[in-house]
This record gives sequence, C-alpha cells and structure tokens, in this order.
Amino acid sequence: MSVAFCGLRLAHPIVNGSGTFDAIAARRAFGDALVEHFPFAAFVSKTITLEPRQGNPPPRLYETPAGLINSIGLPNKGLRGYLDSDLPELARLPVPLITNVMGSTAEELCTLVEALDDRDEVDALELNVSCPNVRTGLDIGADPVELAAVLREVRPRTGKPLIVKLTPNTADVGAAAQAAQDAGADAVSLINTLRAYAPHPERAGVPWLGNATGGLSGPAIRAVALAQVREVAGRVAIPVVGMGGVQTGVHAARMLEVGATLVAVGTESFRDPAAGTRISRELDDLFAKSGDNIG
Amino acid sequence: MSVAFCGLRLAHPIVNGSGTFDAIAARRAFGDALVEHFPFAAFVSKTITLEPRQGNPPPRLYETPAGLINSIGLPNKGLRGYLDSDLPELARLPVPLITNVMGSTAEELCTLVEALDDRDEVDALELNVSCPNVRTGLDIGADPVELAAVLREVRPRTGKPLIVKLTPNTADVGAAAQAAQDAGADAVSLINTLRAYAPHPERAGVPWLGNATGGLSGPAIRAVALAQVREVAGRVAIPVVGMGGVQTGVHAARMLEVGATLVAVGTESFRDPAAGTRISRELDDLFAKSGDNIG
Amino acid sequence: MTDEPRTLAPFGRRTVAITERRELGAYVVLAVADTEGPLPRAGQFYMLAAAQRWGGGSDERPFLPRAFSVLRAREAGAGVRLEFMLEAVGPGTERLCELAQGDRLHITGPLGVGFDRPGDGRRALLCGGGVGTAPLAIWQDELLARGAPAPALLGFRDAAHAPGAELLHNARVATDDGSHGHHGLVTDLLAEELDADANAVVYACGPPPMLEAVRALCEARGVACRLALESGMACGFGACFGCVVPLREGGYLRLCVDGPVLDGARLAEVPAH
Amino acid sequence: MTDEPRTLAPFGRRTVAITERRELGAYVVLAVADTEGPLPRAGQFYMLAAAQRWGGGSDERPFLPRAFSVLRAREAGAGVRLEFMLEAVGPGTERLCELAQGDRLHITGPLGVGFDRPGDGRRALLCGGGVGTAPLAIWQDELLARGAPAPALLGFRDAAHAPGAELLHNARVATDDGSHGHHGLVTDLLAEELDADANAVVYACGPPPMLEAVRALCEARGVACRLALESGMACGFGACFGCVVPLREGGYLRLCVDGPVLDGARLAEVPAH
Ligand SMILES: Cc1cc2nc3c(=O)[nH]c(=O)nc-3n(C[C@H](O)[C@H](O)[C@H](O)COP(=O)(O)OP(=O)(O)OC[C@H]3O[C@@H](n4cnc5c(N)ncnc54)[C@H](O)[C@@H]3O)c2cc1C
Ligand SMILES: Cc1cc2nc3c(=O)[nH]c(=O)nc-3n(C[C@H](O)[C@H](O)[C@H](O)COP(=O)(O)OP(=O)(O)OC[C@H]3O[C@@H](n4cnc5c(N)ncnc54)[C@H](O)[C@@H]3O)c2cc1C
Ligand SMILES: Cc1cc2nc3c(=O)[nH]c(=O)nc-3n(C[C@H](O)[C@H](O)[C@H](O)COP(=O)(O)O)c2cc1C
Ligand SMILES: Cc1cc2nc3c(=O)[nH]c(=O)nc-3n(C[C@H](O)[C@H](O)[C@H](O)COP(=O)(O)O)c2cc1C
Ligand code: FES
Ligand code: FES
Repeated sequence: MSVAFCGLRLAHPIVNGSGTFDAIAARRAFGDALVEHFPFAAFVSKTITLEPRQGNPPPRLYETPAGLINSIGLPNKGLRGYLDSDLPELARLPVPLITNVMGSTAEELCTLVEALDDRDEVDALELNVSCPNVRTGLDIGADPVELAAVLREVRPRTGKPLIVKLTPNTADVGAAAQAAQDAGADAVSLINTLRAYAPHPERAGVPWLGNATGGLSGPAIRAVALAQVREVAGRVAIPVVGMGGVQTGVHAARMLEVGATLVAVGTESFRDPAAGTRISRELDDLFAKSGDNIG
Repeated sequence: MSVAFCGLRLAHPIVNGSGTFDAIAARRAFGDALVEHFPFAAFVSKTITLEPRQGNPPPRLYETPAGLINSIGLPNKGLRGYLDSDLPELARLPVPLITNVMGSTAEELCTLVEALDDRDEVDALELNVSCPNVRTGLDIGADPVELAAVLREVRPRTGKPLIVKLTPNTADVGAAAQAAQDAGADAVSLINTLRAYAPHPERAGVPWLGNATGGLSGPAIRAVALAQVREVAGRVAIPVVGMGGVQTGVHAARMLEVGATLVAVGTESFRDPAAGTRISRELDDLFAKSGDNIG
Repeated sequence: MTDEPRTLAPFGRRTVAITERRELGAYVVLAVADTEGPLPRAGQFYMLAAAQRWGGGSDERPFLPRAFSVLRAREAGAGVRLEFMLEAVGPGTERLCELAQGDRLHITGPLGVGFDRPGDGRRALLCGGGVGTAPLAIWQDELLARGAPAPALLGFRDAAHAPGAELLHNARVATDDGSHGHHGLVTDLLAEELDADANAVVYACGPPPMLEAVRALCEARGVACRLALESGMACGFGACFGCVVPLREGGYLRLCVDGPVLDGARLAEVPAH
Repeated sequence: MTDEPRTLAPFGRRTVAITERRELGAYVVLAVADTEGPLPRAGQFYMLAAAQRWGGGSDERPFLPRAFSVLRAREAGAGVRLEFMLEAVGPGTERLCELAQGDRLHITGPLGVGFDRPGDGRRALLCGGGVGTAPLAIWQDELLARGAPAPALLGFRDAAHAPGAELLHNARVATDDGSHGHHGLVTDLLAEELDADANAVVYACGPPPMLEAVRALCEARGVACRLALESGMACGFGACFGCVVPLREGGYLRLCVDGPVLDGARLAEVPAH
C-alpha cells in the first residue's frame, strides 16, 4: 500500500515519531537485520538543534496508566555533529529521511533549515515548534500568529518539503494548522506529547523527573490525538501526519479515517521494536479484508 | 481532617466532580444509606443551564485505555427545574452544596448566578466556562481576556463563593487562572475533560458518539491534571480544587502536594460509588502514618 | 412509585468470591457468595469487575465495570448466592469469563427496576435469547414459585449457544441456523403463541433486533410487553447520564435507574445500541 | 569496539513460553524456551512483558516492558533455555511473578553489553546482592567453564532473600540482619578479599548503594571494577534516551546500549536510580 506524501513515494503509511527511534543505536543492538527489515516507510530523526545538547538530568521516564511521560530534553549532537556523523549513517537506511529540527528563534531555524537544504541525504524537514518562546514561556507553535511569522522566514530557505509538527498544548490546534498552511508548510504533523507531571512514587511533594515536568505519550492520549488530527484534517488541505498512541493496524486505520495521510508510531516501538512493520502489515490486512470498509 | 475552603468548613478534602454524581438518582438506587454515608465533603451539582437541555443523542460513552470519553451534553432541568425540584432534595444532604452553572453569554450567567444567590440552600457557585463561544467556537474559558470580561459582569451578582472551573484545552491554563483571580473569583477548579474523539469500534470512518467528539476523563489524564493544577497553584493565591483521574488516597495526596486545597473525584465514582469515602479514608491513613511525609 | 420491583443496593461496591464457574456451550455461568447484599428482583442487574487485573486486555481495557442481569438468586449460607450468565464479546467479558472459583469480583447492586407481575388475569409469556436468557430465568423461577405458568421462547445463534436454553424450564427454542428447534426467529414462535392466546404480557430480553421485533409484534397486536434493554453503562446508578434510551414521547431516560425493564409502549423503537 | 561482549538480538520482540517457574525464597526464577534467539553474553539483559494482561495492576500499570539480566542460558532442544531471577517490587514484576509454566512472554534481547574477561593475569571477584545476583551467576558459569576461579560475595536483606545465594557456587554471604553468614555488608567481605589479594577485577551487580560502595572501595584501592547498573528503561535498545547515567567526564550515556555493564572508573558515583 504505497503512499504519496509531499512528492515522496513511501512503501506504506507508517513512519516513526521523532525522537522515538534511534536507527543508529538500534543497529548496534540488532545489527543489519534492522536495515534489512526497517520498520518504517520513512525515517524521522530526533529533534536536532543548532548547538549540541546533553538533555535533561535523569530520571527522564515515568510510566502512567497506558502511557509514558518523558522529559528527555532533546539531547543531540547539534547541527554539525548531525551533519558530519549521523547523516552519513542514516543515509544508508533503505527509506527516505526526514530531519526534525527545532530552534528558539527564527534565525536559528533558518540556519538549521539552510544547512539541511544543502544535503541530498535529507528528503524532507520537520519543524518542531513545541519550543518555548523565551519571552512568553509558551510554545512558539501555540500562537498561530507567532507561528506564521516564524514560518514566513523559514519557508523560503528550503525547497524540500517542510512539515510543521504542531503542539497539542493549545486551545485551537486547527488555527495553528491553518496558520502553518498559509505560511507555506507542505504538511503538518501531530500530536506531540501533552504537558504532564510525574509525582515521585515514594516521596511526598517531590517531582520524579529530573526536569519536574514532561510530556505524555502512548495509548492514554490516543483519543486526544484522534480529535486533534480530525480537527486539523478538516481545516487544512495539506497532508497530515497523525500520531499519538497508535499500537495496531486498527489504530492506524482510525488515524487515516479521520484524515491523516501518514501515521507515526512512537511509544509503541518501545514495547515492540518492530511495531512499525507489524502495524503496516495489520493495516494491509485490514485493507485486503474489507476494501474501503476498514475493520 | 477538616478543611477550610472559601469560608466553608468541610469534613475532609474530597468532593465530587460536577456531573459525575447524581445524589438524587443515587438515593433511588441505594436508599437512605447514601445520605447517611455520603461520600463527599461537599456536593457539586451537575452543570445547570438557564433552559432545560435533553443532552446529546446516544451513544454517550466510550471506554479508552484507563479512561472514559463522555459526550453527555449537559442534560438538566434548567434553572427553574433545578430550583423547584432538585434543590429542595439536595438540601437534605448532610454537606454543603455547590451549584455548577454554565451560560453561553454573560447575561445568561448573570441570571443564573442571581437566582442561585437568592437561595440559602446553595453554599457556593461553580462556573463551568468550558462553554463554546458562539462566535469563535472556542471555549470561553480558553481566552483569559474573554474569561475576565465575563467574570467581571458575573462576580458582583453574588456574595457567595465563586469557583471558576477552568478549561484544560488551552495553551496557558495559568493565565486563565490568573485572569479569574484578578476578576474576583474565590477559587478555581480543574481539570475538566480533554477534548477527545471516539472512533466506532466496528465501522470505518464513523464516529461512535452521537455527538462525534467528547471529553476524556479518568486515570489516563491524571498526569496532565497534575501538571495543570501545579501550574495554576503556582500562579494564583486563591484556593484550587484539583481533579482528573484521582482513584486513591495517594492520588489525592499528590493533588494536595502540587497545591490543591480540595480534590474532586469524578470517573472513579463510576467504578466505586463510595470512592469518595474510601479516598478520604485512605488520605487520613496516609496523614496518620507519615505526618507531612505523605506516602 | 413505591411498589416498583426495585430492591435497594447496599451503598458502594463490595468484593465477593466466585463459588462456582461452569460452561454452558458458549456461555459461562458464574456464581458468587454475596454476604452483604439482599435478594434481588428479577430483571435487576449488577455492575461487575474482576478485583484483580481489570485492565490490560485488548486495547488496554477494560476499565469500567460491566452490567450483568442476575440469572438466579437464592439465600445460601450467611448471604445470597447470585448467578450470572456471561458471553465473552470484548475485553470486559473476556476477563470475567477467564476467572475461576475462588477469584474475587467487585460488585455493586442490585440495581435498576425489574419485571412487574402480569396482573389482570393475563398470562406471562417469556421471550428472549442469547444472554437475554438470564433475566428470564430468575423471572420464570419466581412465576413458577407463585404457581403461575411461565412458558418461555428462546432464540439462539447456533448449536454452540443453544445450551443456554437449559437455564429455563421447558423452553421452546429457535436457532438461526436450524441446529436446534425451530429454524428461524424466536418471534415466529411468539407470533404462534399470541395467535393461540393473546391475553398475555410478554417479558422479553435479547439482542436489540430481537427486542425490536418483539416490541413491534406486540404493538401491532395490542399486547403488553416489558422489555429488558441494554445500553452502554459507565456507572449503573444514575451518576453518569450515559445509558440513555430515547422515549416515544421525546427525551431520554437513564436505563440504569429507570430501567433496564421498560414498558414497550414507552419506546418508538428499541435502539440499536 | 568490535570485540565487546555484545551478542546481537534478533530484530523485534518475539513470544516465548515459560517452561519452568520456581521460587527461591523471596525470588522467582522463570525459565523460557527461546527458539529464535542466540546465546547471550553474561551481563546482557532482555526486555520482558507478559503476553497476556500486561496492565491492569496497581495504578493501571504495567505498560512498558521491564529489563531483566539473564540469570543463566544454555542450548536446549531447538533453541536456548533462558533463566531470569525476579523479585516482585511493583506492578511489572508482580505480574511476571504470578505467571505459570505454559504462560507466554514477549521478549526482546539479548541487549546491551556484558562483562569482559579480567585479563592481565588478574583474578575475577564477583560481588553483588539481591536480584543483582542474576548476571553474576551466568558470569560465574562462564568463568568456571574456562577453568578460571570465580569467588563470589553476595549480600541479602534477610533470611527470606538469602536463598538467592544458591544460584552461585560457593558464595560467601552477608545479610543485613545477620540471619545468614556475615552480619553486615557484602563490601566488608570484599574489603577482606582485596586485603588478601588485590590483583583482581571486581564484577558487581546489586542495589545502587551497594554498587556505590563497591565502586568507592575499588577506586580507593586502585582495583578495576565492572559494574552492572540499573536504570529506568522504556525501550532497552537506545530508542528513548531515557536510561541515561551521568559520567565522570560529563555528559550522559544510555545504559541500555552502552551498558548495563560499565567500567567503574567512568562514574563519579553510582546514581541512586
Ligand atoms: C442491564 C444490562 C444487563 C446485561 N446483562 C448481561 C448478561 O446477563 N450477560 C451478558 O453476557 N451481558 C449482559 N449485558 C451486556 C454486557 O454488559 C456487555 O456485553 C459488556 O459490557 C461488554 O463488555 P466487553 O468489554 O466485553 O465488550 P465491549 O468492548 O465493551 O463491547 C461491547 C459492545 O460495546 C460497544 N463498544 C465497543 N468498544 C467500545 C468502547 N471502547 N467503549 C464503549 N463501547 C464500546 C460495541 O457496541 C460492542 O459491541 C448486560 C448489559 C446491560 C446494560
Ligand atoms: C539492565 C537491568 C537489569 C535488571 N535485571 C533485573 C533482574 O535480573 N531481576 C530483577 O528482579 N530486576 C532486574 N532489574 C530491575 C527491574 O527491571 C525492575 O525491578 C522492574 O522494572 C520494576 O518494575 P515494576 O513495575 O515491578 O516496579 P516499578 O513500579 O516500576 O518500581 C520500580 C522502581 O521504579 C521507580 N518507579 C516507581 N513508579 C514508577 C513509575 N510510574 N514510572 C517510572 N518509575 C517508577 C521507583 O524507583 C521504583 O522503586 C533490572 C533492571 C535493569 C535496567
Ligand atoms: C521518549 C520520547 C522522545 C520524544 N522526542 C521527540 C523529539 O525529539 N522531537 C519531537 O518532535 N517529538 C518527540 N517526541 C514526541 C513523539 O514524536 C510523538 O509526537 C508522541 O510521542 C506521540 O506519539 P506516541 O503516542 O505514538 O508516542 C518524543 C516522544 C517520546 C515518548
Ligand atoms: C460523565 C461525565 C459528566 C461530566 N459532566 C460535567 C458537568 O456537567 N459539568 C462540569 O463542569 N464537568 C463535568 N464533567 C467533568 C468532571 O467534573 C471532571 O472535571 C473530569 O471528569 C475530570 O475528573 P475525573 O478524571 O476524576 O473524572 C463530567 C465528567 C464526566 C466523566
Ligand atoms: S450508567 Fe451511568 S447513568 Fe446510567
Ligand atoms: S531504555 Fe530507551 S534508550 Fe535506553
């Protein structure tokens, strides 16, 4: 079931959520089998920033009812490290490559986008706009006006497909998607994690996570994700990458039904490293069984 | 463990979430035992509107991983029916009464608040501001400016404690709480349900709920609730009623630790009708066991 | 209504032990020892949940308790022995069906309002199928104990389900696939019975299409009927307003407190879910 | 590093059957028949989850798989027999501990990097306690099979846990409550051993305070040590960046791909969780 997405042709509609699959580390654990049976139809990198980041102090993980809170803090080698050491390795994957970037100012984003635009290995860019605005403390992506302003500067810097990964922590995700489309985005992706707090399991009043708060993902948020994807797909004409708690082919089908073109799998890969393959197969079976009348 | 709240003295910090416990219906099922062992330290009515409402077409419920989506649609007898037939019955409960109201305009809210201000049976009012603005489609409570404007009209209409129940579907719940405090609210309560979509379990592309979308509650949203309650309690000086996925005394303790004065229990009462009693007892045990160092 | 068939439930949920589990074709019958609850009325129901591992099934469910009509009840030992009839159709019933003797259940009930007596010299005619057999069994027990006749007509899908008929005395059976009894619908049998003697009150419980057929047949013939309906429930005691059924007169009624047994005349149609 | 002690895992999670379950004091030992996986290296681990009802425990958990060091492994029948040593400390381990022979597990592994050989004519000294006994058992098996001595020092809380020592050959035991062996800390025994002969590599696994004591002792005496650490893991294969441990040189390392066995010299301190 191959899919067209922003001029790319993907073997199936299942990709990974940014920051939830490290193909380089997975190859160390699983060897070449990882490349031979790569579970996703495109690989989305974790978020890359201009400067290297070590990420947040541990603990970084907290399990919730049918969900996971993470406060990883976007550790990455920075743009240079990514271009020099990761990109050549990622280019060996048998699928198109989408690089996810974040910057706290339009200038930073422009630098990132221009540098990636130069590299043939990169097939598309994803902008993570869940970065807090230094002035307001709110996510850049939460305010449609601010989002559009940033995008108008970034958009001209690349001819590659530009996906905007929206923040779910907003009153009106549809308005944000509309702003992204108006400012020239080729696609939007959602949902990122929901802002969440993890209390220490044993000590009163103490946060568990090194960074106190984090983001909630997994089945717990699937119904919220479906509502937001549905809202956005009803609002914009550009393709939508839907994600949030997808565990099975049926869940992926539901995302497609509410208007997604691609479905990203995040947390479920932690439970089942080959979840992408399983889900795309289950989706195939559903389509085979019932034509358009998906199970 | 008695608690002071807006000039009321409650026997313990556990109340019900609006719309999740119908004391009149429960009395039909459980008889006088309900009144003798009333599980909450105050009773919060379901949302009352000016005119009677039948609520949404069924199905109204959808079970999710560790959660529940409801699209009940605020069925109620309207202000007159509430005052005439419900209030006298509710006044027989052994606890203070908080009446929750909603209106789509400031005028409607003023009418509701004035009528309830007249009634001695009512100890406090809760304003549900998750009502969509007819013009923008967004919740009134999602925009701090709009929220403050409405509250400034409503506040003078009653001398009773006024609690504002914030909407969680917003970028900055702290700003909304701040606006409520500035406009004269005596307390804020949160979180209400998260906007969610329930796909039909058997039919592709069809919504399950009669009203297509609904609100997510239960353990699935507890971590989101804790983050928002913590954010709000750090922002305002007025007391906070915390709720969202509380199932046990430990969960209630966590809510208190992040800054709540009262804890409301909603969905857990569906699983255990006397959950309020159990949770307040568990909370007592925790305090007894560890002083301030809650388990 | 002070004399409606409603026995009040002890307030709150209690935990009981499973004293027996047996299989009846595709069905599972669980018996529990309810040491704190009263004898229920026929047609009332309980909210059940496994005390352990209620969750972690397909799609990370179940989470809420599930409604089950009482199949049979009698005083036993220090309390009441309750029986339930289950069919595994999803994560909640699957979990309950895998429980064994000694496992514990959370129960709340009896809830709702049950069957009222025919009165006016009319005879009772029991009609149902599938897990809808459950409330008819306890109702037949009560009618027979009062010396009233209580003929029963039951419909099942196939031979795997037909053993459910053993739960009633002398039931006439219809199966969709003809493997047992009449090959066809149970309403065929009901029509025959009403042809023979229409001075009856029909008590029915079963899947929505069957109940709708019963309702329509009774309406057409001016025969009174009491339908034990189902709907998705979160709480079972009027708290959530989720279980509503639309009424002929307009508006909705909460099935858990105003039902599950309704006078068929109150419905324009039995809702599909 | 091409000759690091890391056996690659088959890609993806597979489902295996539990072939044996036995209790050893407070511990449960599960054996599974892994028909698709290779023999692991000592110190490697697997991510485990019950194939059924992984969820629905306390606080509606577990949800993610849990990491367990391999206790023992050998070729058996068509595949490999793997053993794990478990202690029930929360919803995940509780669920795993209640499984019985025939139940199925999802497993991914072997993962991470295990113990390397002492080299340089140094002797191996095994030191650990609690469930940290597990990786030392398979490591001792390997050392003994190579004809190398592998003395072991183990610490346990109390008499209920001391039976864990049976998993190793000739272990010297310390208990916190003095019920078995030395009354005190296992590091008391370690200090004695190093007093006698410090030309050793210490291989340690146990609770963080014990590991920190081992690390500090070895540092003070200039003795090499290899620590098998634990940290909260979501994935086990480098995907989530959640399992990081701070390094002496600054920065973090993912324990699941760069550990769980680390050269003690790389740490300024063993983190508390
Ligand atoms: C008063 C009453 C009495 C009953 N008596 C009996 C009885 O005696 N014996 C018996 O076996 N059953 C009885 N039932 C039905 C029983 O309650 C249901 O079969 C049970 O709740 C199904 O739960 P489940 O998890 O197994 O299946 P579910 O997954 O809940 O599926 C059951 C149905 O619910 C809907 N559904 C599917 N997914 C969802 C979802 N995520 N959220 C909400 N709805 C969904 C679909 O229509 C599906 O067919 C009774 C119901 C009522 C209301
Ligand atoms: C490489 C490795 C090897 C291991 N080998 C073994 C072994 O051989 N045998 C063995 O028994 N164990 C072993 N463990 C430990 C084992 O993985 C844990 O005991 C297990 O994950 C606990 O899960 P649980 O659900 O039972 O308990 P949890 O509830 O997860 O509690 C365990 C600890 O996690 C923290 N915690 C509590 N609540 C949460 C939450 N909601 N989210 C995140 N953290 C929380 C607390 O610190 C708590 O003490 C190993 C761990 C690692 C990393
Ligand atoms: C551990 C973890 C790390 C993540 N890192 C990133 C990231 O670097 N950039 C990003 O845009 N999203 C990140 N996300 C969000 C996911 O891409 C995805 O939007 C979210 O997890 C919802 O999908 P899921 O429920 O399938 O996990 C991360 C999520 C998790 C759980
Ligand atoms: C079935 C149902 C009906 C509700 N009705 C109302 C309502 O009428 N007014 C209101 O302010 N909140 C209503 N709520 C929201 C709850 O009061 C509460 O804010 C929310 O459910 C989160 O708490 P919980 O996770 O403990 O249920 C309702 C929630 C549910 C589940
Ligand atoms: S099931 Fe909740 S009101 Fe009927
Ligand atoms: S556990 Fe996920 S990166 Fe180590």
